[in-house]
Amino acid sequence: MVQDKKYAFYLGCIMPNRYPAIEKSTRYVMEKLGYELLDMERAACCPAPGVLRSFDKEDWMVAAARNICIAEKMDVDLITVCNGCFGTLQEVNLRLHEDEALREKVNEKLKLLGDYEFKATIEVKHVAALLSIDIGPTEIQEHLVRKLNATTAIHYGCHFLKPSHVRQIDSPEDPTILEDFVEALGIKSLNFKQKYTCCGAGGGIKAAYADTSMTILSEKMKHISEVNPDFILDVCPFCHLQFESGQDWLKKNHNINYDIPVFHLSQITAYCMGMDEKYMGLQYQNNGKKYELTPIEVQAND
Amino acid sequence: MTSNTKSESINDFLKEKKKYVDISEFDSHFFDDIERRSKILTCIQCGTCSASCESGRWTALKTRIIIRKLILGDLSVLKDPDIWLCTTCYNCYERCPRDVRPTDVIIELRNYASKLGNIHPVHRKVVDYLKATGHAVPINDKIKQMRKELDMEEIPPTLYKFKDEENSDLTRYAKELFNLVPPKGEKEENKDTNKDKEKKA
Amino acid sequence: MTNSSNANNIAEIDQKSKSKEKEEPRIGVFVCHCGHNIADTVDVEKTIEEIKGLDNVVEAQHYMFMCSKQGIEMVKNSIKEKGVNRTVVASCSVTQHGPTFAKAIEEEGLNKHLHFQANIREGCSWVTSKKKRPEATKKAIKLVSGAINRARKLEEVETKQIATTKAALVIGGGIAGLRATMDLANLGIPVYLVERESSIGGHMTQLYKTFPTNECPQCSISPLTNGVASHKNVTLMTYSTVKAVEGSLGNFEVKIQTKPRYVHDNCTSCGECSANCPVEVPSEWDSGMSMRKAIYKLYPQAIPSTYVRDKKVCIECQTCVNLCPVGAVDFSMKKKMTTIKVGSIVVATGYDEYDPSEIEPYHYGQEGYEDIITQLQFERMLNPVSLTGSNILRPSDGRVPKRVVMIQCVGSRNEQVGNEYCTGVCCMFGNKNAQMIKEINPKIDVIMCYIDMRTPGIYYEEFYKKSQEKGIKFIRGRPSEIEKDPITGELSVIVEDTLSLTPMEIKTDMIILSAAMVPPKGIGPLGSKLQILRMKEGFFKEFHIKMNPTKSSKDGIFLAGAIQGPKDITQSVAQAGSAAALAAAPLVRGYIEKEMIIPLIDHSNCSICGICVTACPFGALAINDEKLELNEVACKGCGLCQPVCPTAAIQLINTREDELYDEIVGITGGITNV
Amino acid sequence: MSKEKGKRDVLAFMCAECGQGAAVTAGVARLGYSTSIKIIRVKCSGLVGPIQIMDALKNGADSVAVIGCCFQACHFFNGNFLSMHRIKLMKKLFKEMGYSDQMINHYTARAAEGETAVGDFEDAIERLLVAEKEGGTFA
Ligand SMILES: Cc1cc2nc3c(=O)[nH]c(=O)nc-3n(C[C@H](O)[C@H](O)[C@H](O)COP(=O)(O)OP(=O)(O)OC[C@H]3O[C@@H](n4cnc5c(N)ncnc54)[C@H](O)[C@@H]3O)c2cc1C
Ligand SMILES: Cc1cc2nc3c(=O)[nH]c(=O)nc-3n(C[C@H](O)[C@H](O)[C@H](O)COP(=O)(O)OP(=O)(O)OC[C@H]3O[C@@H](n4cnc5c(N)ncnc54)[C@H](O)[C@@H]3O)c2cc1C
Ligand code: SF4
Ligand code: SF4
Ligand code: SF4
Ligand code: SF4
Ligand code: SF4
Ligand code: SF4
Ligand code: SF4
Ligand code: SF4
Repeated sequence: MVQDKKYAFYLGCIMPNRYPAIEKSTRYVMEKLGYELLDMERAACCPAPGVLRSFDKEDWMVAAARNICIAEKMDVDLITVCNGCFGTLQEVNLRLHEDEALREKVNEKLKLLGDYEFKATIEVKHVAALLSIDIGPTEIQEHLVRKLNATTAIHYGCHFLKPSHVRQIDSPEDPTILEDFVEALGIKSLNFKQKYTCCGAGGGIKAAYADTSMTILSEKMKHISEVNPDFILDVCPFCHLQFESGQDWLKKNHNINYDIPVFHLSQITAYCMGMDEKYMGLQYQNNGKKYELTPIEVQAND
Repeated sequence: MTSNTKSESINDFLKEKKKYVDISEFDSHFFDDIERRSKILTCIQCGTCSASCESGRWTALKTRIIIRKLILGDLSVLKDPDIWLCTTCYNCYERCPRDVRPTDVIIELRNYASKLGNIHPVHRKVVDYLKATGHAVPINDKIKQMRKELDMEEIPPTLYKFKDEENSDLTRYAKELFNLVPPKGEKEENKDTNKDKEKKA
Repeated sequence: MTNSSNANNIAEIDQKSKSKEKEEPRIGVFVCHCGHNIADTVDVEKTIEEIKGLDNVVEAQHYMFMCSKQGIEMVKNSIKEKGVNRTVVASCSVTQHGPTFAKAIEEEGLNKHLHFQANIREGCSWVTSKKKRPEATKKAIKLVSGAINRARKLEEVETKQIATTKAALVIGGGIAGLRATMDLANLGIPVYLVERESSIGGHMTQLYKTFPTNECPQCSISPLTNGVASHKNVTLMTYSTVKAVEGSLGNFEVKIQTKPRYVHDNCTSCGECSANCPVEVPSEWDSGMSMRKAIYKLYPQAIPSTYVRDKKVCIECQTCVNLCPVGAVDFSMKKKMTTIKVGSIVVATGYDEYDPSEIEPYHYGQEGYEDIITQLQFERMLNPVSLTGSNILRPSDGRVPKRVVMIQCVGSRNEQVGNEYCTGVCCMFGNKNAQMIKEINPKIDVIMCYIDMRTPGIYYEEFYKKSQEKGIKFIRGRPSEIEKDPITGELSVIVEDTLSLTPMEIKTDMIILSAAMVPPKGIGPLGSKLQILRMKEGFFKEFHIKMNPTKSSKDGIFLAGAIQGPKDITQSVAQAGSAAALAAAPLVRGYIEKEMIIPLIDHSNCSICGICVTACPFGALAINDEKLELNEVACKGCGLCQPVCPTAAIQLINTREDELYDEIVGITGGITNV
Repeated sequence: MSKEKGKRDVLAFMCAECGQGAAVTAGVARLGYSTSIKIIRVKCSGLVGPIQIMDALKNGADSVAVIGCCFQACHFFNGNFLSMHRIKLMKKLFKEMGYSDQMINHYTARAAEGETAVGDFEDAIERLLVAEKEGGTFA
């Protein structure tokens, strides 16, 4: 049995190395909710399900299994904050749980990387699923210090819900879990065109075919701007990066200034649970500098 | 080849012009294991995948066409840059009425293409980062500063932090994983690594 | 060497079960040369030598052509002269001359099942090279020894004549059920027609026009509905369902429950009650495209024309009771149960339209997507008495649409929803309704998104051509999603025109989904009451897809119309005629004949575990009053029940486990004499 | 302990419908096959139970093949399926008990195509050879 109320905190790449504020917020939220986050020493890239899986699926699987092994040794479930990491780790974990022959093969190669053996003992979780399903909109109310009077454009991203028969979290066509959750924080979720399409970052195209990636993002931004939200809300640092860098790109190359701030679900939740605004990292966002948070304080009910 | 007969030369000339595609040049067994995994042969060319594809709306990527070519055994798809335009968004995968799982097919194809050395230079760089730091997106000074300002550990406790240990995990990681086949130009090495791979398999 | 304890058990049972006629077996063995056919490869004389001395063998001979007159005489003589009571002929296959020798011994007064055929031609000489004569001979000896061992315990099997009840039941009053009813009734057979709804006619009466002639369906079906209702041989039981079925071919007993209509048959259909009833609800029959009252008739021409009160929505204001000029309304009516006896059953319970709300990207049935409807809803919209008065109007705001997009293959050809099959009818009704739009309002732009256009057969491709001529646009591609613009509220269909490799967003005012035909609700329980098998798609399974598509898995029960898989009206009617003919045959003849190749049950050993009951594919076994019972008529003698029984209590006659054991032993050469 | 070539006994239980039909067609077409094959005719492949299979093996048969109609074409609906599953299960048991699972096999055949039956026979013999090599036979 893995231990309760403790998680191995899987950082990945983009969150710690580009958006430390998301990491900070996640730690804050989890601690306030009474969870202990344990550091996963020597964890590496998940590795990314789009780009690195494309070169060698087997190595991709081995590298992912290595990360999971680190959490297995700690005897706790693993939690991630990124869709990409979740996509890789959850899928590999599931496949290695189900397929013994594959597990053997992977373990063979794992030996070359150090003292690692995949034992199939833990689960992989996404923080967004933990918040919106396990804790849920009702219970989170009890932990709120303030609500936020704001509107948002929610971006689920792809790998959080799809492939749905592997993830089994919510419908990929009409999901509602995040809408229900942010409503509990006082935030109104806006419906916009092509809401569930990809941000255009994944699959290695952001790196190699930036033009296409930016075109997809631009259409997305167009639809988002049509409903004029206060901010964009995502559950993945890579989408986060895409929305941020995409707006910069539009500004630089086409002189289009959307200036819509981007938040990860952890950041907003942490703020509503009382984290100091300065840790949200708004100050580092080109698009967020002008944004004023409009909190409504709530009575703490201990 | 200086001793070409006339008929040979005219054939060469006409072949370049290519009136018909000669289907016997295709290798319909090359993708047998893709077939095993995703049963592409049952695709009905309905276009649900290509209509679902956000990337395909802007580019020449048509999953449907890729699958069509695969069924015929047209290996040109391996050199086709289109297969690298998929964002792995899984829309097609979710909606295909025949359960073909086009996203998996594309990943599989990319694996094959990689084995032939068909990898974008930028992607090679990503792998270089990974091997040097354990991260596809490594940390930099600006972020270190940012982390300090946020009252966080300057360097997160990931592989990178332990890179200087003796016989470090990172060295082994870099040695064992993602050894890409070099680009076409470096033919000699290319062959060697291929052989290595074969031996391993 | 006691090899199988089980075999011993069985031997004991054997003793018990046939102690009545314990006659010593006297086996006559005859090996055929078949000219050179057998004798060139198998040493016939040697074979005879080897088996001659086996227990109970009182006659062993070989002959050039056993099937010749002389050969047959040899067999007959052995019975007459040597008292042979079991025969083994080692020659050709059982299909070729098995019956010849069976008939011969029958002529000598033996039961024909006491003959056993050993196949040493197709099974030995013809498949072995002449060079391998010794091996072939050895093999033949083994096969003949096995046959002798098997013959030793053969028992007589009787043939029974079973009288049939001259009456038939038809379940389902759609076009298929009506046709079958009419055909049976016209043959002079009394027919009970059981229909779940309050009136007959089924889906056909819901249609606006029927392809390929675009005729009025009401006009073509009403001679049948009226004809059935007034036929002297027909008992019409509407608002009724089958509750229990017992028996088998020739003699079924069926319990039928009839729901109360709360209106007696003396209703004159004047409509007074309905006109004044204060309760209005959407009409199910009109797929919600019109309203009906709490006391109502499905549609104006409905048969029977007696009104029905919907108890669930009625507020019991008594208006109808008071207004009815003939006092037909009666709230005290109760449901009633009728038991009928019939000889055969025709199942014609039709289909349901697939509910597309399962296909999430299409958003059918969701709030804000009212302008997405199904083809059946559209048929009802075109109905002259519908809410729109036969005009083509968007359900959301009643405006005339500028463009209508049809999506084909919704819920068909889709593994995700578990329906792999092509409905086969929707391409045609899609074309029909597209043409209807163009006929009613040629200004409306009609686009049909399809994967493949399936219009096979006479007049059908012509029908498709007619659509093309009317200017309907065809896009070859399956839409990936339907989207509603959150700001403008406009619907758009995302599709790739695969023929021109063009991804498209088609903005449209209205969308019609060509939903699949699926098995009707409640068909599972009906199937288990009838004890007939279903396909994985849920429809009732035909006996043989090519050779007997009309019979069900059970003798005496036949299938007609869309219940055996999606069909159009033409096909439904054709199958109904076939079902009626098959159902009538045993009733007209008056009896059925059956060889009793059935399992014998040793009740003292049966633990009533019921495993055999589930193994039997024909529903021939049942446990009643803590006793396993076999329906001899339903049993087809397949023996599937035999190997599953943990106590070997159920054994197929002449194929019992001890008999098989003997044959095995004979062949393997372990022991030849038991 | 394998027997001499050609002296093996492979008992083929064949259903009276497609199985038997295919065997007869093979004979009529004079398709040759090993004399090891000995056919026992049963009404349906689903009638052959573990007892018959074990009886055969215990009494000297080297291998057993149960041959029915093609799936979807069983004359008793699912007899062939039952049989296939039964044999799958028995194969598992055999393996667990340390015997080769190649001695018992389930096949289908088509009445009109004798080749299908002969193919089944040949496969059964091939598998028997494998079983003998593995050393997991009864003999
Ligand atoms: C939108 C649409 C348009 C179509 N247009 C055409 C067309 O133009 N031309 C054409 O040829 N075909 C058309 N068809 C097909 C046509 O509707 C069918 O072929 C035909 O109705 C099948 O008749 P049926 O008697 O088998 O079934 P049904 O018409 O479904 O009749 C079955 C009857 O059985 C009853 N029933 C069901 N279950 C039970 C039960 N358990 N107990 C008692 N009774 C029960 C039902 O109430 C019903 O009355 C169309 C189909 C659709 C969906
Ligand atoms: C290449 C091909 C492959 C097919 N494959 C399949 C398949 O796999 N599955 C399937 O379901 N269907 C298949 N079919 C269709 C199938 O052949 C027909 O559905 C079926 O044979 C029709 O049977 P029938 O009795 O109506 O006609 P026929 O088989 O044509 O029989 C008509 C008989 O009437 C005789 N006859 C004709 N005129 C006269 C006369 N004036 N007087 C007396 N006798 C006459 C003819 O000699 C013939 O014996 C196939 C058809 C073709 C062409
Ligand atoms: S960043 Fe985009 S592509 Fe990467 S995991 Fe998140 S949603 Fe998927
Ligand atoms: S959605 Fe599936 S069946 Fe349709 S074209 Fe794409 S891969 Fe083929
Ligand atoms: S997974 Fe790739 S191919 Fe499929 S829809 Fe998304 S981007 Fe297109
Ligand atoms: S119930 Fe009475 S009032 Fe109503 S239609 Fe019949 S006869 Fe008329
Ligand atoms: S009693 Fe019921 S059915 Fe009769 S008029 Fe009143 S509401 Fe209508
Ligand atoms: S008939 Fe046409 S619309 Fe219907 S399932 Fe078949 S192909 Fe699709
Ligand atoms: S022999 Fe077949 S039909 Fe008869 S009871 Fe047994 S399983 Fe049922
Ligand atoms: S399986 Fe055997 S013991 Fe069980 S009910 Fe049937 S006959 Fe009796």
